[in-house]
Amino acid sequence: MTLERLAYASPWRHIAPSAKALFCSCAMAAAWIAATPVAAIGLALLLAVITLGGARTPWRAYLRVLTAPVGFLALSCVTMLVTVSPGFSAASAAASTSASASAFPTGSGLAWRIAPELLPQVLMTVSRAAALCTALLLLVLSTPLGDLLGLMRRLRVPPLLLDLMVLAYRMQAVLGEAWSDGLTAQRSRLGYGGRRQALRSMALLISCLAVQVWARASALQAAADARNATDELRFLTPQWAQGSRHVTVALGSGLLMIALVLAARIGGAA
Amino acid sequence: MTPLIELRSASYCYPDGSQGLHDCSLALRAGSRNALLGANGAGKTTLMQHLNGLLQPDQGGLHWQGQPVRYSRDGLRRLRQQVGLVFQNPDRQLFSAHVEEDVSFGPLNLGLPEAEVRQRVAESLAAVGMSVHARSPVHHLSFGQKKRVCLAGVLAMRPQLLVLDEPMAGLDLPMQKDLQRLLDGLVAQGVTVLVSTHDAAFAADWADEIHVMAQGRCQLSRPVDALLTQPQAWLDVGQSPPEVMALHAELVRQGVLPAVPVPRSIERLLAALRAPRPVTASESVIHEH
Amino acid sequence: MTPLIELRSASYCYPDGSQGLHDCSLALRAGSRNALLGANGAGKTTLMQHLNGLLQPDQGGLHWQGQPVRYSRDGLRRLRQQVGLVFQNPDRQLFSAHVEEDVSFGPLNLGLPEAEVRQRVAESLAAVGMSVHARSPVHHLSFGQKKRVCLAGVLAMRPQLLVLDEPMAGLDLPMQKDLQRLLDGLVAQGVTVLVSTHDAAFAADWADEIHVMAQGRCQLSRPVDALLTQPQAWLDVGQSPPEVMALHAELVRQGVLPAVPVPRSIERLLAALRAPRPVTASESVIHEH
Amino acid sequence: MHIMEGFLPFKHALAWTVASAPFLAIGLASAGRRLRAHPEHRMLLGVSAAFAFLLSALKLPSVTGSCSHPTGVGLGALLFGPAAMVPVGFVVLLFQALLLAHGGLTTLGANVFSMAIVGPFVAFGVFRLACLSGLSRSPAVFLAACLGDLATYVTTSLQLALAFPDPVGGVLLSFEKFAGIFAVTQLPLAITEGLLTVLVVNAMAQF
Repeated sequence: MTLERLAYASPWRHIAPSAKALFCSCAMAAAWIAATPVAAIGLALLLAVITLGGARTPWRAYLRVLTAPVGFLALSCVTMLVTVSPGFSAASAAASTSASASAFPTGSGLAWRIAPELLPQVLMTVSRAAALCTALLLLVLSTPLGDLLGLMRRLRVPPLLLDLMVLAYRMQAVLGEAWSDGLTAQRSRLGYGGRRQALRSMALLISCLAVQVWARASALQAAADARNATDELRFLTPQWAQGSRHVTVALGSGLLMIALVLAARIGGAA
Repeated sequence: MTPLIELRSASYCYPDGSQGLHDCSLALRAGSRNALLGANGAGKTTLMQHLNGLLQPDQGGLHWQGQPVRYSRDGLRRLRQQVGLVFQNPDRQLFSAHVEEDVSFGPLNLGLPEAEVRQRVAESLAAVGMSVHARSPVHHLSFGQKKRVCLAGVLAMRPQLLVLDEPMAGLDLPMQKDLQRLLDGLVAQGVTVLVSTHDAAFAADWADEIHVMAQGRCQLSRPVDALLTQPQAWLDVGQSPPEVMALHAELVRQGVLPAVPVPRSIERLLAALRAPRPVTASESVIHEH
Repeated sequence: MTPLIELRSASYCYPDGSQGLHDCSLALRAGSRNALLGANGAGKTTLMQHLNGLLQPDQGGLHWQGQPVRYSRDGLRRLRQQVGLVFQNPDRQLFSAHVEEDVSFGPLNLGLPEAEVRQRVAESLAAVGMSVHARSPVHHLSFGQKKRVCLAGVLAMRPQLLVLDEPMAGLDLPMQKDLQRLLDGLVAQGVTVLVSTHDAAFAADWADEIHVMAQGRCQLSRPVDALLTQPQAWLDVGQSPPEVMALHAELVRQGVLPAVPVPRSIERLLAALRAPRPVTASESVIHEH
Repeated sequence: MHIMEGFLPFKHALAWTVASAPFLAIGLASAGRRLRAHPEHRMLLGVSAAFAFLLSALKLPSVTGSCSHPTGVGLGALLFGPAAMVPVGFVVLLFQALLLAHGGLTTLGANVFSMAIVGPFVAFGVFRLACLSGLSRSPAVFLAACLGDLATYVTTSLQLALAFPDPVGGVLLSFEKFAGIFAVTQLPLAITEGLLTVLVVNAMAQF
């Protein structure tokens, strides 16, 4: 749960979640508007700098968080860049349009090849994904999920869904602790010596926790009843100091960011 | 005087068939400190859940200030507003993301206006010394801190009777002392407190009245002062009496300490030993009475 | 004499950055009874997990009978076979449906033949007095019974060093006495035992050697006999000394009890008080020495 | 396997969100009806979601490196039913995005469709079919978990193929490429998850 820890440690944790969510929404809109890889990459870099400089995420941790998305991007890009050569000469590659695609099934000399003509599309996809991804990371690295739940309550997310999320948020921590304690106990009794043992130990632990789900749910119900629970779980929505000022600043800078990207797009088209 | 709450010959059988309570009676005086002793499985938790209306006795009944409790929605609502119940394991009763939110759960269920709820949350967090953690996520807290949050969540409902299941379990000595001071403060404000415990020494030291459970039944309910000189009463209900009793009796026999006052803890016995005593004079005076 | 196990200037930092151990050293004599005292968060559990190889020190090292422990698969396997670790919360370490199955987990992982496993399971269940519950479902057991099953699961691996984290927590007095007897039986068979506890009185009464942790470091390791007359040594490491010490000192000062032997518990002090004493004669002899 | 934040084109992200929404609404409505009859199921659903999240974030021992994780859809569908799995799966995927940076918000709709709708329904359907055809519990559970997992990854590959058709071979070839490259990790993972789910269900039957 690295993200959580970083978010709680961030000095921006004390900024109203609505402000941060608004700014990141603007950043996401800007990412969709960006028309060129350069604009999108520029946006991604800007968001990364804001995350590192403003939200004070340590850069090593930031890189570590980025490894999974980067891995996905690399794998998918390779997949997209590889295509078949339909057995024609290099001339067909230049005219690789939907017209030549329809000709594919008849080709007999099938061979895999790298398609440099796809590079622009792949670059755009990668840079836009980078921009959207850094926008999301800015939000989650400065705003713990618990605060986002408070925001969702204000945004009138369906109460049942909200209850589900509140309970899941708290209980994933409790179950996670039970899980790691159980894992430690099994390791101390040599439960993970080999692959077969590991699978067996893990299955035992999962089933043990699955059985606990019901007991934990009824204990929580009793605890809620003891505090006069009604049909819906009710909690106070936290108040944030200077909330409206933060929202104004976030909205202003978010709109500015959109305007810049929009200007670049119009300028590029002209 | 009418007791604040009274369970009268209650019997309760769990759905799986095991007997929870068997003809169990218990009465608590308003404003008193009560300790509930008993071995594991004696029915302490079952009894406590009856006091809050979480369990309804199959036979017998519960009376609040002399009036029978109704197990209707309204009746339960009123009972649970008066009787706060703190469970043993905090991970089984805290379900909200942040401390503040969890504490607000009870007062909001009482239908209080938001401003009032905010004030109560702040007050009860201050009372348990957790104000600085108001915005912390529950899962970042230590065990002892979680226990305090549980307590705050109940205090925010301003109950007249506070029932705590094994509140000292898992706390180290300084934390236990803190909690004890906190409970004493509540009693000073007129709250009645019932605490279940394994620890006879703590019970003798802290409580005004001791109740001993065995086999689903409250076998003994007596003021501590009366119990401090009767080791047999403890043994009769399967409890070993606190060590201070035998020690004091022996020191009285050897003429080292006077027979009264009976010290309630080793600490107080030691204080009595250290106090400068006008030895035989005062003793003889007492004996003459 | 080479200690059975020795942790040498070990430091350990948790992945979240909090310091677990800080230049911590600890040595245990083969066949001894050891108590590990310390407040919550002092690093007791972290230390115990190092002894079993669950955590590997960032600096410093662990030595078994003088040989450095290797953290390879084989090295860990050998270490964990020798060092049995019983955790505090039984619900977090029992994961099979039935008692017998859970106890067989360790021996099966050792790769023992089935007949041997069966025999060991039967033996260790008998040792903890749970033979009649061999086929019982784990979740029907009481807290105390679950704790015993945990212990049986570790005993079935026949460790030479048994490490127990807060084994007395949550047990009532008779169960604590049972467990204490059981541990004494193991020590009599040559097993070395280390028990972490909050309870200084229990440590003084039971252990041969007391180790006190504070701030991730073992601040004090000394035989109980040496500590019983030095309240300052306890206070220096932030522990309140067991009450029996002050009580005994006071009774010695008043001439009620001789200075030696120093009783290790209130119970023994009481026995000393009750014993017929040839008072001044023996005392003067001792003082002359 | 989730599609990362921002990888899908806008129209596709929107379309998959629109496609998933009614399932979520129906799932919530059916859960709501159940809660009116059994209010105590609210806690059960919440704890189940937490458990499903835990399963989805697990690292399987020594499969293809530690980054691979099982979906848990098979076990979830068998334990709680496929309808309940839609809101539960939604919460799990949202938490994965916000707590672990797996998946994302713009791709949430697409990921919900593959992991919280297709996967559980296939797993549940396969289990029913296998039971009807007289298979005993263990093989039925294995097939359900394994095929539920595979269905999820096939759906994801299809989603990627629709978004990025191959210039020569179109959607079909693109699907083959994506499915082929992910099969390297997903096939052993699906088999492992199938085995694990069988062990778990058998262990649970003992309780």
